[in-house]
Amino acid sequence: MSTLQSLDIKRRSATTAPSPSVRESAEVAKLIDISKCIGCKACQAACMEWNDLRDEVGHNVGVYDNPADLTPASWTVMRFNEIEVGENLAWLIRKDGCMHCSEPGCLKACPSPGAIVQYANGIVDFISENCIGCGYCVKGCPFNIPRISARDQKAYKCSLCSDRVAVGQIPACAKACPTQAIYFGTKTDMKNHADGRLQDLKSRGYQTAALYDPPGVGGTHVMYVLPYGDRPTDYSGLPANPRISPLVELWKGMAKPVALAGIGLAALLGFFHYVTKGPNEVEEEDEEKARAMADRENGGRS
Amino acid sequence: MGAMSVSRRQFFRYSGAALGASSLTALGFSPTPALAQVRPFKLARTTETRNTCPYCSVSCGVLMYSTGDRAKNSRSSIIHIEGDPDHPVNRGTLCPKGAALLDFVHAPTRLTYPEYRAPGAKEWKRVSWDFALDRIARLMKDDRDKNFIAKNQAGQTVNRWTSTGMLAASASSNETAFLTYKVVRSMGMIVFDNQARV
Amino acid sequence: MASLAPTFGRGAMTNTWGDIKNTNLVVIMGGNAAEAHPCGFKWVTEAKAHNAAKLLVIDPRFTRSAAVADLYMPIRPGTDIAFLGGVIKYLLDNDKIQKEYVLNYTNAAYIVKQGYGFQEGLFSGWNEERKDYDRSSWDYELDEQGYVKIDNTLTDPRCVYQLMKQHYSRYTPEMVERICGTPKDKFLMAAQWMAETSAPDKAMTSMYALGWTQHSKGSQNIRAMAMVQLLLGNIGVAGGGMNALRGHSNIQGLTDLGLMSNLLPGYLNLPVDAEVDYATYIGRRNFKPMRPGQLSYWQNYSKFFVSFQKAMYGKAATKDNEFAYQWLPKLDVVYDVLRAFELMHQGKLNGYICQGFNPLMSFPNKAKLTAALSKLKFLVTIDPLSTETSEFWQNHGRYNDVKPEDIQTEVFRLPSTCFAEEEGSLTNSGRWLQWHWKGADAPGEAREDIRIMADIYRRIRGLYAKEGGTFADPVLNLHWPYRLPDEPTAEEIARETNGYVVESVPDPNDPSKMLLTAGLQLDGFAQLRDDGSTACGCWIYSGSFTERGNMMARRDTADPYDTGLAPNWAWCWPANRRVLYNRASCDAQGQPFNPKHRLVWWNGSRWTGPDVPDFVVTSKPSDGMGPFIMNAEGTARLFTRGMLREGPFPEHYEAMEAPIANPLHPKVSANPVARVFPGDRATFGTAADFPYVATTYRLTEHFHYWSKHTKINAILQPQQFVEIGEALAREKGIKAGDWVRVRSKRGDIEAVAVVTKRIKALQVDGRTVHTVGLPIHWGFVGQTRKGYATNTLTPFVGDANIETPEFKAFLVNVERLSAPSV
Amino acid sequence: MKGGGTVGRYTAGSRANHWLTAICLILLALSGMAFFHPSLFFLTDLFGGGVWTRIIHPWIGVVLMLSFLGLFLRFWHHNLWRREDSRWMASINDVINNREERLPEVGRYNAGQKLVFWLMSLAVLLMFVSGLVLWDEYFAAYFTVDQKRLAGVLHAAGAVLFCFILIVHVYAAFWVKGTLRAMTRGSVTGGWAWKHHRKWLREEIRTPAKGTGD
Repeated sequence: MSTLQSLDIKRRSATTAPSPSVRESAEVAKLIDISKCIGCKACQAACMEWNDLRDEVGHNVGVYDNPADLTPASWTVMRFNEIEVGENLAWLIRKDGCMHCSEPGCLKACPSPGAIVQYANGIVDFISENCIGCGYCVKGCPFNIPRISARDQKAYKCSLCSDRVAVGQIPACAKACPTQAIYFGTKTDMKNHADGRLQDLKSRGYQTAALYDPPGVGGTHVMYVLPYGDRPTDYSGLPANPRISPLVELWKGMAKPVALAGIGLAALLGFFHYVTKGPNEVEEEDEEKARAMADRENGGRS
Repeated sequence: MGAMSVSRRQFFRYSGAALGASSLTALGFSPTPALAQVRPFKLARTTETRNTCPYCSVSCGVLMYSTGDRAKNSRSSIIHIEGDPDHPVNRGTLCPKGAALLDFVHAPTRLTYPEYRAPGAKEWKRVSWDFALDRIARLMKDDRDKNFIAKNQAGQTVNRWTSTGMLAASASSNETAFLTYKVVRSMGMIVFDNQARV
Repeated sequence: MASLAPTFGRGAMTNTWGDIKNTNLVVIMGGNAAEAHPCGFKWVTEAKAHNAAKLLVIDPRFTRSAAVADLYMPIRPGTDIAFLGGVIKYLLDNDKIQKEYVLNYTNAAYIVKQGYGFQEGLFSGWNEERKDYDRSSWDYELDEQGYVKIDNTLTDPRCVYQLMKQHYSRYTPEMVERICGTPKDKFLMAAQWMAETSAPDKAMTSMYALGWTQHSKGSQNIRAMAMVQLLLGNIGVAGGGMNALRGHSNIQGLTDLGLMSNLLPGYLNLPVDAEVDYATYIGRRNFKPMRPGQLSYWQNYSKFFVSFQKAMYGKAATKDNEFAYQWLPKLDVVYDVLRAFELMHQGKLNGYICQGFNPLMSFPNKAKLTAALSKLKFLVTIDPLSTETSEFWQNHGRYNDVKPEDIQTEVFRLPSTCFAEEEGSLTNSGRWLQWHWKGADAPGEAREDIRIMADIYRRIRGLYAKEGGTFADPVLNLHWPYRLPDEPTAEEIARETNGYVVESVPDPNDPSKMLLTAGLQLDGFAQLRDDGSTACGCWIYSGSFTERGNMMARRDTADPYDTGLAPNWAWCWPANRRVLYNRASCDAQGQPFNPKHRLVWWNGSRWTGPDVPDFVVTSKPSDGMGPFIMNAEGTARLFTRGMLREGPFPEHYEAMEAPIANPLHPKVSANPVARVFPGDRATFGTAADFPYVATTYRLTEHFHYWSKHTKINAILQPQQFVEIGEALAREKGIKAGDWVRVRSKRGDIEAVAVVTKRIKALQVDGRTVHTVGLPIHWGFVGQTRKGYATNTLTPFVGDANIETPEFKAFLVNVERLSAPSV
Repeated sequence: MKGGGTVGRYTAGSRANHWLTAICLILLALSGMAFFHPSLFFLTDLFGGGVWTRIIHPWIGVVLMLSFLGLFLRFWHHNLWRREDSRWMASINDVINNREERLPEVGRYNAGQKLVFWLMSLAVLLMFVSGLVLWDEYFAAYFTVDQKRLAGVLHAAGAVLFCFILIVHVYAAFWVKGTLRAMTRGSVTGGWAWKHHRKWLREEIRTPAKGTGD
């Protein structure tokens, strides 16, 4: 059953050598069309069911959102926000979960080789057995997605149902969605489909409707059709211009090899100092001078 | 699964040699961790059965996946339910109730044996089917025999039984419904309704 | 459904789920399809995406249907007739009706009897003493041959069209705003959108559910929209119709099969006391056509009835014993669920069986229900899950505060299988009978419902056989042709429901051939006979299991005309017709009004098309047969004669508990004939004590009281809450997440407050009216957090025709709590 | 100065304290470097794998913090900056080129050692605080993600600083022969003291009671 090697890996966390990536595969994408979403949470149910996850039975905290946030056992949640647009009410409902960035911050931050991989089809997957539970992925993610389990201290998030996609099925959430608000296919097809949706929305008066495929993270493999494309943050805090934090870039970027080289250089400097300047040794005459000093100071007491 | 984890462990066998390697490693030698491997498709050898969602009247088609191949010595257990893509109405989709049907099948509050509560009792008592059905049959017959109305005050034949009633299930099959109808009406029961009114 | 049958002839969703994609305008009013029927709602999104359709949502709350609507407007709960009456007036005033359709396919031109009238909230024939109508004046004027007089110019002041115009003249946009609280400009926009579909090639679909039925005038709510749809010419056409979205998976099937106090399978009626013999019974059901050349299909009533009796009693039903007519119980009154619990409450019911039903949570006024159940001698529940009803005697703290020792009811709880563990058919809202298969064995000792019912019957029969007893004949002679009498199979019963030939019938044209051969399955209801040679459990299901096999198990997905009908998937009653009255999609010459979305058409020699014509296939258009073949008129009824108890036209009445008096006629404020038991009058509150309107509803995350047993759904919506608009919340100092108590005259519940912009305060009749939203799904067993039965609050009052309780509009008060009591 | 020609420099307690700190630092460096760069991840095997390394590393940090605190309390007063330290620093070229005779007389610690001491103290504090912010197992809820990101950068920067100091410190001990025994045996030869810490030697001779060092 085991695949002894996988040839569709684009990136692996904490791996400097190239990953096997000779096999070509089309990039996939999940398109979440908010204009069609009725917030029914079928995606949440299907996600839990397929991935064998059961979160705690929580509380109502005064809103429809439940579970109230992503958790290690809730890889996707619907977020509800009521806003007034002119005299009309808009109930903005967004399915939150991993965006499967083309340039994933989690993967960049992860120190454990192969704990996070990006397949050639664009899916960013956590390989939990390699996860060491450090939580760096949480810090790397510009969308605040990964969650660390209190039970096993490992990071969890949406896998885009990589197991289903691998056998030619679509993710559980996309399959369940009653209104095709979640659509799944190649990224090219999804972008084409989104064009049609945007035209329809504009014809219905949503002049600012837009596709959310943020370039700051190289684009994403989960995209949104936003009816109010000019105000993404109204969709329960969808970042307007997400990018990997500059701090993380610094921390996980060039700083590392440079620092490592610096340290190596320092060690090397020491070595060459030693071989050129030689050791700083105490001569017998120094000992004598010391004894002389002792005698002088103590007046021969010792 | 088991086989896979063994082979992954083999990948981890970079063992003592790596421990000894020190500065060389910094120069670019990197150990080989387990390569990426997605979770195996969990339905690979399950048995598929077609059914209809029991909740609302959209009546979405569902596919139920159960363990085992119905061999004599295997007891099937449903492990997954998803939408039937062939179904012309739901086309494979399901709502949050339908997508969670698995938890209905395996709900901890599923009843698994007949129970009886005696008058004034505070708890249930587990009973046999025979006990329950004999007692029910006796209570029904006695009530019918005692309270059956053959004629009304005007002397018209009415043949009705109004002192025992029944509510029929709105999610039971047509076949259950028709059999229930036959049983109930043959006894002249008339306090009889279903969920249609609510 | 009791409003669709009087209007169109059959009580069922006219179109089908997939057909909704063909519409131009979806109106969701009296329902919340996105939340209650998400996968059906898919076809709304398809219509929007691929047919440029618009979605209009009219609801007291901004629902998840509204979240994706093109236009939403609020309405005060319980004022739908005022709104729709306003629409009718708009259509008539602006002449936005589909004239050819209205003239030919409705009774608009029919002349109504002298004596019919309407004044001060009451129709003619009101009897103040009996608090009921004499409905004899609500009928047509007949000519010498017994046919209805008509005026095709629609100018006669006594014609239905003119009477309707006069009746709705009071429903001005200003009056609509005053009653409903819907801003006038929004109302006019809705009316205009609807009016646009009066074009022959445009269709509007009405999707509704319990938001219309759960009122003291629920049937008339639906009637009002049915009239709008008839005026617009939207019945029988692709993308049109009155789409009653039934709640449960087989509520349609159970109704079709007549599992109601007053019904026999296939919408035949149980006889009443006065129908002392078969001749009297059938004599009242001759359904003579009221216009020349009409089919009036109910003329075949005796064939359906006799075949049913043969299915029930087999050889014991003979011509000589009136086909066992006297073995049927006769009705004095309708023993609906409200009456059942009223009788129970009075101590007049000794035993009660709940098969897959949880009345303690489902019916109004939980306190009364508990008191009623406590008076039973025995209660039997048959369910796959533990229900509140089965544990009504158990103390669950404040959630079910009873003393078990005081309750003398014997309770039996029998475990049944769930859908996954049995086979059989379910009838969906679109009248499709779909077969399903067993996937696993039931847990523990749980048994199939069929087996449980068979076993109960067999034991009772055994007792009668052994001991004798009162009127044992029907019990002893019930036809029981199953190979294993204790365990009938679903297939055996399905064959019985379809019907079979009892005695061979020779072909009258060729005696060497057989028209019907004994022992074979029937092909359809056209073969039924009233001489005892055929047996059929439910005539409308005839054709579902024929000699060709189980038609309900068909899985052909082909849809050659892309109509969304999937004609060879499963099987649909009647006769596999997917869109009812589809003849009305064509003009008088038999050509489709909308060539883009064709269902049937006349090809010069016969009716044909992707759907099975709901018509006599050889009836030429020039024959003038009307498309509503079940009605004696052949047309649909704008004016329903005496078929509904409130009157032939829907009139706005306030809910039994309402914040204002009816502005149209304050003296007759509420429905004068609503189902109210005298003892319950004292449990109705007034606006002085209970100033806010409450409405109960489902959430998409849950299904009634079942899904709280499933972990996933419990996670998705774990705890009871109530929804309060921002304005009321400000007034009461309530913040989101606070605990509140909601109180009605009948009790109180506590829950977490969800404060929302989605429920607006409305200006009604010069004052501000707040609405409080009450989701229903919590109880004291299951996986969710414990909660109160919302029906602790609801009033014990029902619709006048179908006795549906008024869950959608009643009065409450709200207060903030610092902490819950438990 | 004892008759054998040695001077006591560190007590047994100080030596133990130093070596505990040193062991912690080495372990922290090894485990930290494992996370610092993928090429060093193999070092996690020294600790029982990645997960164990992640679990152990912060706890070693806690031990280090306490241990270092001991060192700090012992030695901080020897490391106060004096005027001659600045002059010594000015002549760093002579230090590197083994021309000690040109340097001013040095007390117990020279300016380089003092610098190591203070930088070390600073680095330990920085590493401890930033490490705490990164220690999700117990403190995830107390800090924002941006604080954690900053902590990540600081922790990494601190680690690099640590490595530099460590290299200087260790190399100095190796380069200046006779130094190591101060931390192994507790004493140095008189000649070593005369050559490198003449002022201190003088003080030691004058107050022999202190001759065991501290």
